[in-house]
Amino acid sequence: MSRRARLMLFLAGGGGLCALLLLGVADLPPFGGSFHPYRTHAVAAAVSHATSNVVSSVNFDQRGLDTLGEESILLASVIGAATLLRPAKDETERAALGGGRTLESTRFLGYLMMPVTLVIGFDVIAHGHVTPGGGFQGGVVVGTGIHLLYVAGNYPALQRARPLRAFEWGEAIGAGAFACVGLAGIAVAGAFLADMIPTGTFGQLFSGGTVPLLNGAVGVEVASGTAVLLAKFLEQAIMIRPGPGRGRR
Amino acid sequence: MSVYAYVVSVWLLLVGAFGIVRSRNLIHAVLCLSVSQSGTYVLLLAIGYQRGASPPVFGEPATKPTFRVVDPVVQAMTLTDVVVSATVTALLLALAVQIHKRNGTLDPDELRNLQG
Amino acid sequence: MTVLAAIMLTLAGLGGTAVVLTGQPARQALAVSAYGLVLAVLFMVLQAPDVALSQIAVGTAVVPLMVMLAIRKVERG
Amino acid sequence: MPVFDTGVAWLPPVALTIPILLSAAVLVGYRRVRRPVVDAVATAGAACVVAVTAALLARSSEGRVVTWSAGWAPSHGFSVGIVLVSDPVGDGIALTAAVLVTLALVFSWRYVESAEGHFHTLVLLFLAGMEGFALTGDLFDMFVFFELMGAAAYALTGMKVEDVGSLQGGMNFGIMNSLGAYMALMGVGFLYARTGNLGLPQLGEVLDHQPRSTLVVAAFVMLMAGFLVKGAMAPFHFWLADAHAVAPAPVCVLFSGVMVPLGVYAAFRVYWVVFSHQLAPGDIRRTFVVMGAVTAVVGSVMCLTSRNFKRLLAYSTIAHVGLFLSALGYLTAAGTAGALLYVAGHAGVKSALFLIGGVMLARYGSVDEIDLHGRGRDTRVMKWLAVAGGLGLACLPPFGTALGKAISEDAGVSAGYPWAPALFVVVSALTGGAVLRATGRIYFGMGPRQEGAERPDQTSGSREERDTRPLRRVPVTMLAPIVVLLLGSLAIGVVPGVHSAAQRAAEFFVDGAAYQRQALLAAPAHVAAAHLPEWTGRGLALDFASAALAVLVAGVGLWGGVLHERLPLARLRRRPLAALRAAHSGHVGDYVAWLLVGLAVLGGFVGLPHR
Repeated sequence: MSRRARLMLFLAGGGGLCALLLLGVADLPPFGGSFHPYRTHAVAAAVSHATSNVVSSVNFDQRGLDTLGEESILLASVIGAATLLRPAKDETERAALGGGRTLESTRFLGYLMMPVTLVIGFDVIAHGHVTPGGGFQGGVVVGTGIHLLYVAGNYPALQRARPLRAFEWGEAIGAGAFACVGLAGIAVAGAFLADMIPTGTFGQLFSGGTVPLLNGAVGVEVASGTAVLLAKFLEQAIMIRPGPGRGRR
Repeated sequence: MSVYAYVVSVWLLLVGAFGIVRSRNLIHAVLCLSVSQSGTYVLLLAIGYQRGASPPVFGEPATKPTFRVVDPVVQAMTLTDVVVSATVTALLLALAVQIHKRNGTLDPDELRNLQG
Repeated sequence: MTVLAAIMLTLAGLGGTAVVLTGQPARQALAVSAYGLVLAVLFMVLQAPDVALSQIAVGTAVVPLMVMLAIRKVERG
Repeated sequence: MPVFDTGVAWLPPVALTIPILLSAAVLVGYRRVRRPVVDAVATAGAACVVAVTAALLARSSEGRVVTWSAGWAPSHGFSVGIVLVSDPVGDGIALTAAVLVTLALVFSWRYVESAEGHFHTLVLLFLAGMEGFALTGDLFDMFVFFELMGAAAYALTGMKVEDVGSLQGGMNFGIMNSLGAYMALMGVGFLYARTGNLGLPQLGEVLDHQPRSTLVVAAFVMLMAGFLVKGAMAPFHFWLADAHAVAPAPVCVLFSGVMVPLGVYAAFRVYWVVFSHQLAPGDIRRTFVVMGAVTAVVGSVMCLTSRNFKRLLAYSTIAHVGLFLSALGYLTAAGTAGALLYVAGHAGVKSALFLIGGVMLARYGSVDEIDLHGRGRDTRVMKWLAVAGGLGLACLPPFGTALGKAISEDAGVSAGYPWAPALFVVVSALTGGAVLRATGRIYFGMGPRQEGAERPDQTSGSREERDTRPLRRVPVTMLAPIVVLLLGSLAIGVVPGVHSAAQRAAEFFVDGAAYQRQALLAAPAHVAAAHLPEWTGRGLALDFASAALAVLVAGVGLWGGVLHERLPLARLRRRPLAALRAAHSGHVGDYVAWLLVGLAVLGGFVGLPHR
């Protein structure tokens, strides 16, 4: 199809769909209104299980199954991307060059920022059930923070600080732990992913029953997954070149 | 104003699709896909918004729970959605990198491996 | 509050359009990052700090980083 | 308030957790153990899921099994949790998925060699996605598991990173499915805003008591975008041929056998439970019957004109999905029962054929019918298995496909579509005939040898990367799954009781109100008695007719070259054919444009009469 024909086809279809959607959204409850039946029940449920971040309560307790699926998506995507970014049969990995070309100030910034970022990340994970944030947000920060070593220009140090296999395990163990807590719920409380341990006091660090556990599992998985993902893209951009020889499998 | 947020979300969905249709670069197409998806974030959060309500997080130490908070359920859904977006984008970018390696181009108009 | 929401919604609409209209690969990572930031602010305005946090982490850092690396790989081989 | 559930309510979550747990285990261990151990663990895991879903199916045929995840059963008429509702149709699909994954993994023992542990991880996560999608009764949960299937599937499609087609196929698949999924999520948002609920039974209950509105029409159309892109309805089907033709053969088995039918399943599941009171049945019937017929015709024509064996099979999947869509679209229990039997029979036959294609690629390094002329003559078993597969696809009794087709035809006639039998016969004859033609050429050396002049506008499959080292002989682990699949398809037509079970399952499926009552109020299920006859004289006659026609089609394809050039008819139809083929361009921008056109048309069909 020519570009022009494609565009015309798009405009015809898009116009029709747009009309339907606009007619549809005109029927939606007005923006900012107070019709939120699920909200009321979800807040009550979160309070009853002493989880002061209601979003975390929905994510890990009330609708924990969604999050199990979500973590599986993450696992599948990271493993999928890692598989796709493996060196092909006709490519070789060349050794990475260390340092040398980075500005001293940038390097200093990288070294300084990394521990700070990691601490922030862990804090966001640990308080996920009481304050905004959680395993996902903190995990991404941690997984990205490790890569500040690259900003610091120290790729070899990054490779040492980032044992890829360990991260692959971390990812698998995080996902597996989530699933295991779910199964334990069946054994202990008769329902999958049931909140089966004492819920603690509302608003304290130790509260929310299984929520912090699942939150932690997600944190481990996401941090490892992000690290693997960025590592694979870095590897492609820096190390893998077309060339003779056998690729690493 | 009462439907403006929804109209923006519809706009984002369609403009992203438009971007894919006229894209000359698959990396760009993948980003357009994520723009389409951001329409769903805007829609979901707009649905859950309530004027004058506070975030559904009571903090540490906790403030007194109230029902006058914005809808936490759509926020949980959007969180899942953000994760999905990031991971699918990563996957598709990986595919794009490999496609470029094998074809020397990312222009869909020039990729001719799957016709008929 | 409503005015702020309206402004951020408009910015989000424009930002998404900008990403779509950015043709040159070199600018795409930047456009995505900026758009991610606009969305994060919008989410704050809509009282969704959890979502805003993950949007900042993902939308302004990880995804643009991956895009940058992918583009670098594609351009330099 | 977790309550101790007696009975089998724990089975559905376990069915979807086993593969997740095992995929994690494979990922941790695969570098430390030898390959056969990984194979054994993954296959055993899938076999466990077979056992769990079979147990579930045995239970749910007496009444739906309702599970409230995390124990959040409704209190004061509202639940904040996710409900899993497994009825015989959902369980049947879950079981089919588990069986196909098990067989695909057995086939892969000696087949897939690159990306070792990662392949198993991805296949298991794919299985988890299918189980979750089939068993859940929650709309947002459906979106999550839809995406899980997707993420694993895109990666599996593009796994052969040396193959240009495979990468582009994965990309097209990924963009189309994701876009469809995001549109579906918008539909979920619309319904949530309207009702404040996400569970299917709750949504249905609320909507049943609300006046009709355009918002609900828009929500329905957006949901269909997700489900019917996956279900490959024309004009959303383009990605399918790209992805199926290039993915490793065992993965194609899962795509064609169960993932695509799952999309159709979801479309009708939400229709029956959520929308059946809001949308006029007449409009829905017309929409699906027409679109199904168009899909079936497009698929079978493209199938007939393909020379790439795997792409040919992919197009035949599109054609058959069109038939399933029509049969379900009659909106009767009989049509649904016919579709169920047809889907099950088709899963066996089509999967076997894809595996035969995989063996072909492994042995000869090509799947191009013209290229491989006579190459398979020395095989002793494989050629007859291919013939059996072709005849099964053409609905030769007593294959399950034939039984499903006969019942669907009758249902079509009683729903007021006297042309339905003609459509079913022609489509199954064309697709079966195409397979028989390719089989005749490749395995029996029939027809004149053509010099392999490749046309630029066609994907021949002669350059596809192998999945494995060239094989000298076919190992038993590759042969056995093919035989089992074909026997399974036969069993569906032959074993007494399957037919009446399908009818009962269909009665459950089309009773949305009972679904709501049983999920929300724990009302006992009403099990309907089977009343449709099994094999009828007319059904058998039409089945034999389609099989005979298929042989004729194959014969014309093999020897009719001369005839083909002389007939004025052939010249007449060349131009539309070229246009149809040009539409299947492999260009993702085209596909997105078609998606929007399709949705606009769908919106017109469903929404206009209603306004």
